[in-house]
Amino acid sequence: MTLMDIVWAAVRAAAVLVVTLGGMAYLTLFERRVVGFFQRRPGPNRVGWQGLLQPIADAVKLLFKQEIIPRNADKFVYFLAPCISLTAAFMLFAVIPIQSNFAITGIDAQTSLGLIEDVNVGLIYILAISSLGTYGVILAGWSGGSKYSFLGGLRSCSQMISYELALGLAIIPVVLYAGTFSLNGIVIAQQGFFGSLLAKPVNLIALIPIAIAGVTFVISMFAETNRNPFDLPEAENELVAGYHTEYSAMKFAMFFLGEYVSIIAAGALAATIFLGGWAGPLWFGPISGIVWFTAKTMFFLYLFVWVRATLPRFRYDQLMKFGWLVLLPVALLNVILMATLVVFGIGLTPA
Amino acid sequence: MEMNLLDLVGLAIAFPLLGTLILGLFGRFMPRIAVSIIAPATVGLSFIIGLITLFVYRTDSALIGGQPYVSYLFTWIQSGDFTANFSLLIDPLSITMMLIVTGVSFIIHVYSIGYMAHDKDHARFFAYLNLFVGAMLILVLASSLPVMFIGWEGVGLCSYLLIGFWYEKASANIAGMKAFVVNRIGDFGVLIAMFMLFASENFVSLEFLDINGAARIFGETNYNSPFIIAVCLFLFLGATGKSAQIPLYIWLPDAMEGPTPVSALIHAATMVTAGVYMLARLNVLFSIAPTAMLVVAVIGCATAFFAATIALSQVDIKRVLAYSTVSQLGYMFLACGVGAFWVGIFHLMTHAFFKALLFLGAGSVIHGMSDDQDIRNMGGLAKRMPVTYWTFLVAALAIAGVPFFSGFFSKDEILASTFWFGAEFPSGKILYVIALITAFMTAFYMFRLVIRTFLGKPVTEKAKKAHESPRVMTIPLIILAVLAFVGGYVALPHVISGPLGYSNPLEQFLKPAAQTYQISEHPVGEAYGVASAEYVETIEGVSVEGEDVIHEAAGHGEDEAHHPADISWYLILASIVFAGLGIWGAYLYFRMTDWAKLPALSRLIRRLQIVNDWSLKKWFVDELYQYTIVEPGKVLAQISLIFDQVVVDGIVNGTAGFFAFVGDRIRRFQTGIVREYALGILLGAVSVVIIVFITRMVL
Amino acid sequence: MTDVPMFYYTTLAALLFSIGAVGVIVKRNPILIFMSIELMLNAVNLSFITYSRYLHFLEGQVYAFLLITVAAAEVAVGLAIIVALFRSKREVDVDAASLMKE
Amino acid sequence: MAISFEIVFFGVFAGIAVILAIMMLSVKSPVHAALCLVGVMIMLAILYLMLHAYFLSVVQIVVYAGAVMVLFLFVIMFFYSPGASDPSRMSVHFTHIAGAIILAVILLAVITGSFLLSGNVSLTEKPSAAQMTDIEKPIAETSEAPLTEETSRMIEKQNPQLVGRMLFTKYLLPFELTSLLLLAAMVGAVVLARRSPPAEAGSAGGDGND
Repeated sequence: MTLMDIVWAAVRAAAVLVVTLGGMAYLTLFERRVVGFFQRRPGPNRVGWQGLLQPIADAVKLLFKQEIIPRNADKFVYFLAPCISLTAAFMLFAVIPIQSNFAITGIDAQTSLGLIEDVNVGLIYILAISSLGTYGVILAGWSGGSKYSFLGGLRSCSQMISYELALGLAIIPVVLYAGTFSLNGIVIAQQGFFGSLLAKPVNLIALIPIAIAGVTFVISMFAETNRNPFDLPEAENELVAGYHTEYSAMKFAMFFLGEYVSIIAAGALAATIFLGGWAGPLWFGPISGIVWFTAKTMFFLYLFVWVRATLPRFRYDQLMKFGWLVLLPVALLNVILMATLVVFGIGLTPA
Repeated sequence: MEMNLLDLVGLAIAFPLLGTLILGLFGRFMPRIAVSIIAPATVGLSFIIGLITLFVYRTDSALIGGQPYVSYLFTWIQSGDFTANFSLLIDPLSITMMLIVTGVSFIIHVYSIGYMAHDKDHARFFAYLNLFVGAMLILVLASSLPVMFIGWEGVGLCSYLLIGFWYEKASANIAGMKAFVVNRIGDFGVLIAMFMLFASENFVSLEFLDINGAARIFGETNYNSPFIIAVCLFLFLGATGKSAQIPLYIWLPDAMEGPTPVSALIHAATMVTAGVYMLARLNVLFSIAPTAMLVVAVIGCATAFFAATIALSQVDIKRVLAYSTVSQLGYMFLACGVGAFWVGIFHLMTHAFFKALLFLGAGSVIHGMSDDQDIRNMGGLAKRMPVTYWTFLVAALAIAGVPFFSGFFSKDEILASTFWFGAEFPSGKILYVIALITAFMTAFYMFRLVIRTFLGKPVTEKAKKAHESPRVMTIPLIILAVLAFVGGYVALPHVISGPLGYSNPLEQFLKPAAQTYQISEHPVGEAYGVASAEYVETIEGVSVEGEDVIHEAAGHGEDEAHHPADISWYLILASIVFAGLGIWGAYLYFRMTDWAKLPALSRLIRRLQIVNDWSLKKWFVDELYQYTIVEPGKVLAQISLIFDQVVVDGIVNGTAGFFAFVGDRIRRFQTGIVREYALGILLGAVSVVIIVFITRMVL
Repeated sequence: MTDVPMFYYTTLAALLFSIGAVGVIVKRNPILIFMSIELMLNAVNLSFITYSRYLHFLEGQVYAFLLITVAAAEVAVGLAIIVALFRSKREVDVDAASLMKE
Repeated sequence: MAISFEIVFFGVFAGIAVILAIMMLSVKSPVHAALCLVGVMIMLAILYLMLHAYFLSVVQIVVYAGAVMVLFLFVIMFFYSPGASDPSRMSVHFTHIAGAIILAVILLAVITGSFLLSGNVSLTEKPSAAQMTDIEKPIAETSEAPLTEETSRMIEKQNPQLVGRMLFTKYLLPFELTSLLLLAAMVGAVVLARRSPPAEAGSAGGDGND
């Protein structure tokens, strides 16, 4: 490891940060416009052309808003919580591959976009970081010193922990299929799927558990990111505003940021794991990977907004029952199904 | 292993023990008649097996080559290189003893049916009695010292159980304990001797045949060595305990507390003969220790004399007989001590007959007198109990040594052996003189007893109402009377049998097993400082003929054939005269009350009365023991008690107190505070690691 | 590529372990004691993994994995006990829970 | 030669870990203490990465930071509101702390000493055959040349597979026993932490326990 490595890694990280922040900002606009479209209203269209400067205006507004810190808050934790939320969301990007030959550093021909080299633990890393995201929620809920926010935090936290299990299990069939935890490896494995289908048509069966896993994964991701229809922590009619009730101004913005960053990350992950990530049927130069990846991610982001606009919120007990009694068993059986297929030689056997 | 008919002998032990088991476990639920059949039947079967054994052994000598036969039963102890087999030795000596034991015991069993007819515990009694016989058979049939010791202890246990049979009687309990304790002292001697033999390199095993065989070789180089003398004296200590010799005779007279058949069994056939038997069994061992033999002879002679003096004045019919037993046993030891082992066994046999007869007769008298045992209350019983009287008279004549009765032959043989012993060893003549005086006293006290009991006029109402015993008791008396009369004819003196052309069958039979072995370089005479030309000749003659380095030179018995016949006749005459004098003296004593009217005599009688009193008090030996041994023992026990309470208990309680104190202190560490426990764990772990370091560095 | 000496890692493990041990002894709050124990366990894990790396001994990682699992089980039960303790005593102090003393 | 970045990184992370560990014992609020511990664990996870134990590093975060410490925080947050500090903290006597620190120093000396005595292995030394892992052996046997950096990197990339293979072959029994232990602990925790006897729970309704 040389100084150059570190500098390049920092540069990469910064690039990702900038791109993601920008993307996140415009995701808010995107969401509001799409939801408005669903609800047959224009949405924000006054600031800039078609409201394109709206996110900047929001940011400025949030930055200059008065900060209100509750008197009996635990200040250190109170400040820490939004940081954790945002950091954890950003850290997800560390292992998501954007290009097959992501040549920014010029050192590793094949590398993921992130600090961690592609060492075959990418998926578990995702799980680890998303479990760290829990801290932001629970600490935010507690540190405000308010019962409402604490309850919201507890709810949100237990919801995240519950759905983390289903999330983890949903990934397993893909890992079984690809034979690696590496996200890049998974993408490559998916590239070879159609080729293996020609040689072995029976491999088509493997799509069944993979599809189930995809659905489970996406549902879990909805819950993990506290998105509709699982946005219980923010059920205004019950809990005022959930775990960030006591937050305002920039710190609230950070939660907001964190949520949207994690939505983007979730979309990117789903695109990588189930839709082939940077791989695509057409190759048009060095940027084709980024294009394909962005397109697939956008699809999932649209899905997020779409669902939010159409589905009502779950009741809390329904949410828990669904997580533990439906999603988890389905994911578990799915793992068994995939494992059986792998044992019988169906699917892509890793090299 | 090939079975031999002689292996049947194990059954002889098994039957009485089986009887014990049956009677002991189920006896109390059985009808009286069943008990009365089972108990004698088991002993009777043993006796039959004894007869078979004798027959097989005599006729089938080709099979076993006339050698002792060892019947292996099982391995008893197997520990390291030490092995103790439970096996039985069959040779003339054990067969003779077995027949005596089972025969007399059988008769006593039968007699007991009548005697114990009214006792509520008769099943228990017969169980003990059977156990007694079984133990005695183990004792006499054992092929090794450890196995013999089982029987040795067994009879000791049974004597305790039987003497204390009427456990409601305090005196019976005390007598039982006395017998047991005194016996234990003797047992200690046997054990020590056994350990010494085991520890010695020269004695490879504790089998009798091996001991005797090893003794022959050992005697070659270590004739009369201190080791052998010590072993023999320890063994003899055991013998004095079992066979009631000085100084351990005191339990036997007290053993009269038991039922009379028990007295008969202990005194006549079993238990007390164990010591004599052991000496005869280990004859070679004793033969190579002449000093020990001399001690045996002197003790035997002294006991014979001493007990006879006590018997002179006793008024309890059974006590007279008890001291007479002690006295007669003394004779037997005298015989063994002078080297005439077979004579000792011979006297043992005749004594078994007439002493059993005497005790059973006495039992019959006591039965007839309604349990009164004082001869001063009797008199004139001859008319009321004729069978008892006549049989008792036969026994009295036998023990007194009247010619043609069995006791005469055996006692005469002892006296003759002692005389010839004295002939070689001048100061040994004292033994002969004392033995002769004892013979006189024997005749005296026996006839004093007969006269006071059966003759004259009844003194009390009880004596007048006395009645003859039932047939189950009188028939054994008659059988024993016949035996007491003819028992001596199996071994007539050479002076008589020689001219008759009639060899001495018992001696011939016993000779291989019980005779004096002599070492070629050390004839008996030399050991006593007398070199007999005759001996040397004999020995040399044998050594030419024999092939062994060790020569089985002629014992005293065989020597007697070479003794001049006239001296032998004189000896016989002497014993007859002393017996006759004793009987006459008894008659005079009986008439003394008439003469007491003469003043000169009355003064003499009064002076004699002191002696009589001393004799009646048994020379205050019990008192002597009381003050010299028992009382100091009690003081010692008191000291031990204080020691135990102060020091031993102090140590124990102190230890407990110490730990209670330490525990109380340590308890304070058990605060219940988890953190402090954690600290303890941590400190422990750290010290373990440090200790490991230090050891690593040091090593 | 210069490697970090193994001694650095082991010293770090020892340091963390010692700090954890101090926590166990000094703290009276069972939760903090528990956390100190977790710290000690982590220190042990670190030494396992250090050895695994430097001795080319993959078992070290396996042990560490098992240790983490066992620690998780331990925490579940331990925290349940603490909750139960709190319910019965209304305060969280291990010294108050010295029932064994009597 | 200049200090390598690895040593710098080690120094930074280890230093943070130690500081956080000490803070864990010194901060007032239990929640802060728990957060310090989380920090220590994350630092350790990074150190695991430096030790090429990638799988363990991630497991450390998933299990310890993601599950165990969240559970701790749950419990702590039930007991302490934000402003509160550990009430039992004040009553700890100074001498106890001093004694404990002395003990800690001794312990540190002992452990470090034992580590030193048991030898220091440098990574630049090539492993002997006995030291090689099962995966390295065949590679070392087939190729004459010593393990190149690239092959060892390749092997390291297989880390989760290697650990997994070992867990499911050689250490299957301990692994299964651990799962059994987890089950037992789960049942035990549920039983211990249950609010009250079932009779009362029935009246409280089902939603109370969610």
